[in-house]
Amino acid sequence: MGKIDVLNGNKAAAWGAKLARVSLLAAYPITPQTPLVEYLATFVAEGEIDADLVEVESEHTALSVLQGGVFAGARTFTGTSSQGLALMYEPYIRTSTMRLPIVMALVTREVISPQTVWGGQQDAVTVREAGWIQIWCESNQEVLDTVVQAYKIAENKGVLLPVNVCYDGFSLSHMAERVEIPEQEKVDSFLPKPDITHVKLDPDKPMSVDPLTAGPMLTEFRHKQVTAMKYAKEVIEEVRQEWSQLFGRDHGGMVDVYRMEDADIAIVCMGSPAGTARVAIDEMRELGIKVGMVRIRVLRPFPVEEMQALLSGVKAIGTIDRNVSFAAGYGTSYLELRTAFGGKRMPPMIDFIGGLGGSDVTLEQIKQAIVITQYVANGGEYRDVTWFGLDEVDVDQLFDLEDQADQEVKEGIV
Amino acid sequence: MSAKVPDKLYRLTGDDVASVGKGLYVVNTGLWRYQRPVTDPDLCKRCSACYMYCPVGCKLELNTHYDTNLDWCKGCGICAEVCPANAITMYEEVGEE
Amino acid sequence: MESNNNNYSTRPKGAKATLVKDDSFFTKKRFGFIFREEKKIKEAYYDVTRHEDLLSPGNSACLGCHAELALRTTLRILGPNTILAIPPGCMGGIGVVGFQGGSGTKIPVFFPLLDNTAAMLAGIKRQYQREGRDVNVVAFAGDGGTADAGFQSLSGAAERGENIIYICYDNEAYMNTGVQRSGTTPKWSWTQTTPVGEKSQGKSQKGKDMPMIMAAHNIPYVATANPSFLPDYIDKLKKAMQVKNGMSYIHLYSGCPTGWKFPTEKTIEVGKLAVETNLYPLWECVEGKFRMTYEVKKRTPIEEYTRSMQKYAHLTDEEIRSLQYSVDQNYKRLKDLCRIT
Amino acid sequence: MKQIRFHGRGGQGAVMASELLCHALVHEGNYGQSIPAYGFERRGAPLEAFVKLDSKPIRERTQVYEPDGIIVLDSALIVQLPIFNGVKANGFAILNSRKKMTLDDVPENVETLATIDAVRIALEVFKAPITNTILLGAFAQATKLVSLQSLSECIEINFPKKIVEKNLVAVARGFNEVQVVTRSGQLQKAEG
Repeated sequence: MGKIDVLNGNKAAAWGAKLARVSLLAAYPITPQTPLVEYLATFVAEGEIDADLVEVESEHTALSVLQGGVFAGARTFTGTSSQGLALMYEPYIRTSTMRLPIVMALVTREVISPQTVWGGQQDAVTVREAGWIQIWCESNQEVLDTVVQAYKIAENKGVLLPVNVCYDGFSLSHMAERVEIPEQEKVDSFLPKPDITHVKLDPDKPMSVDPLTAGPMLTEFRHKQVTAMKYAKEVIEEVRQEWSQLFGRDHGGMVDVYRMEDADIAIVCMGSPAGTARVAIDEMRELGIKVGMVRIRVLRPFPVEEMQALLSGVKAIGTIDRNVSFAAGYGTSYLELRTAFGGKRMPPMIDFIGGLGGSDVTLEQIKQAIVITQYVANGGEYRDVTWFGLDEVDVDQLFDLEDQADQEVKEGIV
Repeated sequence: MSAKVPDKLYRLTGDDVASVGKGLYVVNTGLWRYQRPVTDPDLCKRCSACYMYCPVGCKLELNTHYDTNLDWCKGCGICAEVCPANAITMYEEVGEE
Repeated sequence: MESNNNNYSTRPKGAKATLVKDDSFFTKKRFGFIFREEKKIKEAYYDVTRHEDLLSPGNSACLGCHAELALRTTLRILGPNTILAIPPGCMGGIGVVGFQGGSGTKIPVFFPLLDNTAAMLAGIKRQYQREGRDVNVVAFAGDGGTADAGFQSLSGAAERGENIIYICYDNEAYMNTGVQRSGTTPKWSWTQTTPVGEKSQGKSQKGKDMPMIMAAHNIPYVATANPSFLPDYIDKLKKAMQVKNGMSYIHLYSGCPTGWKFPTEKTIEVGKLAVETNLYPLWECVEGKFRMTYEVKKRTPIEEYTRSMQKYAHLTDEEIRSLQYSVDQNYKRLKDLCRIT
Repeated sequence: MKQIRFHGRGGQGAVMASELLCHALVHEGNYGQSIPAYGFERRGAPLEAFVKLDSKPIRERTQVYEPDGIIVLDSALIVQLPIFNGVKANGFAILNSRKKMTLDDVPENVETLATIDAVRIALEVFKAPITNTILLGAFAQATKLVSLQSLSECIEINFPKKIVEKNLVAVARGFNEVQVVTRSGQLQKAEG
């Protein structure tokens, strides 16, 4: 049994890095990631992490310093948000093409404009084609555990890809809750020392890194990258098993499933709203709606097979997104799910967009989403995408209210 | 956990997972030359100026004088210019040996 | 020392001499300074030949490239215990990092991004320091990767005291992409993006004084150098290698026959003129103390320099006078700095 | 689940108090969530923080809209802000006030009213108006949702060494000196 403490998301991430025994840190403060930098600096100052902390002048440099460190064999950690991620974009892409197993906390936030510092998931979903593995957390315990797991996934010789541990800005980053901190010795037995040799700048064994590489070779490297991404799914599942055996905690693998065994309808979401969705599901089940949840834990690689297996049989799907995709005006999980089914027969699906710019995805909103999804499952027509706070959501019209059960469900929403 | 066996044959990149260079990449720059330096061993004072200032690094120190490795010499003419003894003359390449 | 090679250079049958000396500027031979420096050059020769040439013998640098000369010399002084960063620019473009699975050098070398060279080197150096290994961690970057896009990361690394050697070869424009203006392009230079025309006399702003800016970062060692003055440069490189308490920065003049438009065999001479006209004085700043490392006895008029290349061919007498004034002012300021520090 | 809203000013330690309360709850084997309101709070600006507490894990990831009670660190805020907004029926209010307040001064949904002159105590203990731990002591006395012992132990674990002792005094004085009244008519004396 580890130590029980109360940690906010940022501190949980810092603890994860400490337990992973990182040797090189570089980060630039940005809301809502800032406390993470302070916690790391404090850990280093007090000798609790034996690492170099490079106080960089930008996020671009933060990630670049880490890349250099990996070239010399270091295990590295950083974190950022929003505009910081945008500034980091140039080295960010390269981290995955150079196959550098860097782990980075991505404290998700809106991107400007409009000028904002508040939560949202737009920053992370925007970079989902940059070749990083993206793991999304629901609780601070999951943040801590996932940072450690991420190194095991990233440094696997068949993967060698960078990992973003995404957790919602403020909703998790600034919210403190009970977290169990695993013992260092146990983590050490789980996570061996890094052994990164595929790109190594060492005068004893010279090689050049990233020489000019034209079409035919580049095609092979790109294919290897995609293969590694696919293989990561297996590794994520293995790491999940190993973690749960060692530490007795299971946050899910590619997806995290809640009450889906007998579900008629499914809510699909990502990040912190999933926690609220659990409460909503419990309450709506009390009222007779058989609803379950599939939480997208890993957005990249996308859990295509898992989604098909879990969702083909339900009568309707409601996705809840704290982000938008400009492809067709839906949220990202809606769009990704459509792609996952790839034109195969799939249940009717509707999307709900909310929680932008730091607003909550409230319990009421999720309950509304469940009722509307149930309505669609029953053959009802409803708009494809509902923007909470923008679209009028009138659940009254969904009920004819002759039925006692209907009456109860309606009252259950508000 | 071991590395995944690739499902394609990677003819050009083999086992490398990222673009790296092993072994020397050499451009056949001897072909670039339209003029070549010729050193007069009698005039050469072995001061090494041509050796030092040759951008291509293709000068050779011999017992008698500094000569040029024509495999790489691009024929810029710097050696002829810097030679304080006027021992190097540039001649046009006329395409015969 | 290289072994004997059978492919000695002999005069092809019937070939005529190509560089015939006469009195016109472009062909006149004026290398008296090599006589004066003969002894120093021989000493430098022994320094240089201590290590083999670590750069691939064949790369795609233009004929008469000052920077290729500088890089070859640099690596032979630094030796094999070196990690080299070559950001995008001429040296990257010619294949120093390599091409299609081959390396352009015999030491570890890599492409950083144009704008993160100093940052990546900092990461490498920090990790090796942790492991207790002393490795030369060196950037050889162009003016774009140094003074423009790369400046933020360079400035940050200098301020943090990263123990790296940063060498900027300044050919005064983006040469790899075909001669576009950069932050160090001097006033009145022709480039593709500062063309000369009815309403333009080339670049209308002065270039930024990169070595002075780096000296203002209070790093332990800053120097200007010029591959035409190799003994001086080699000296400075050795000093830079000794620095263990922060960054060393060397700003290298780098003549470009292609972009500045002068004959390829004149590279060394153009570089020499830059120093002899006081346009590009050779100095160093050690822990804040400025010192001239090459005293010009009698400065050559700037006109000789501007006339030596096409990029200044359009200058009027008035503009040359104004240029002369600013050269003299800069030189005076530098001398004053040497005196007061 | 119980939900609590803190009202304070930037620099008064409302966020610290909410985290300490959370620590104490977890210390007792319960679950807690501490949520600072997210904005640009600078020193002196009014701000809110929230605590949720339960005997089972708290999965909800939202702010608090209808608290079971409020804790107000700064007496001026009582008149400056609509601090009772959203407070549930049978709620509680733990107020820092020099003025003796009665149930007539607060809305009807406040069942339990606790007042304490925390500034006077703070000036005696800290020589500065730091009221957060005093109010937590008062909260423990008035609601019994957390024990004084847990609060004290968590102060020892989590606070920097040099301020532990004074805060232990402060939390105990809050616990002992608070005046608690309830709608059911009883005046509860501090138990001492």
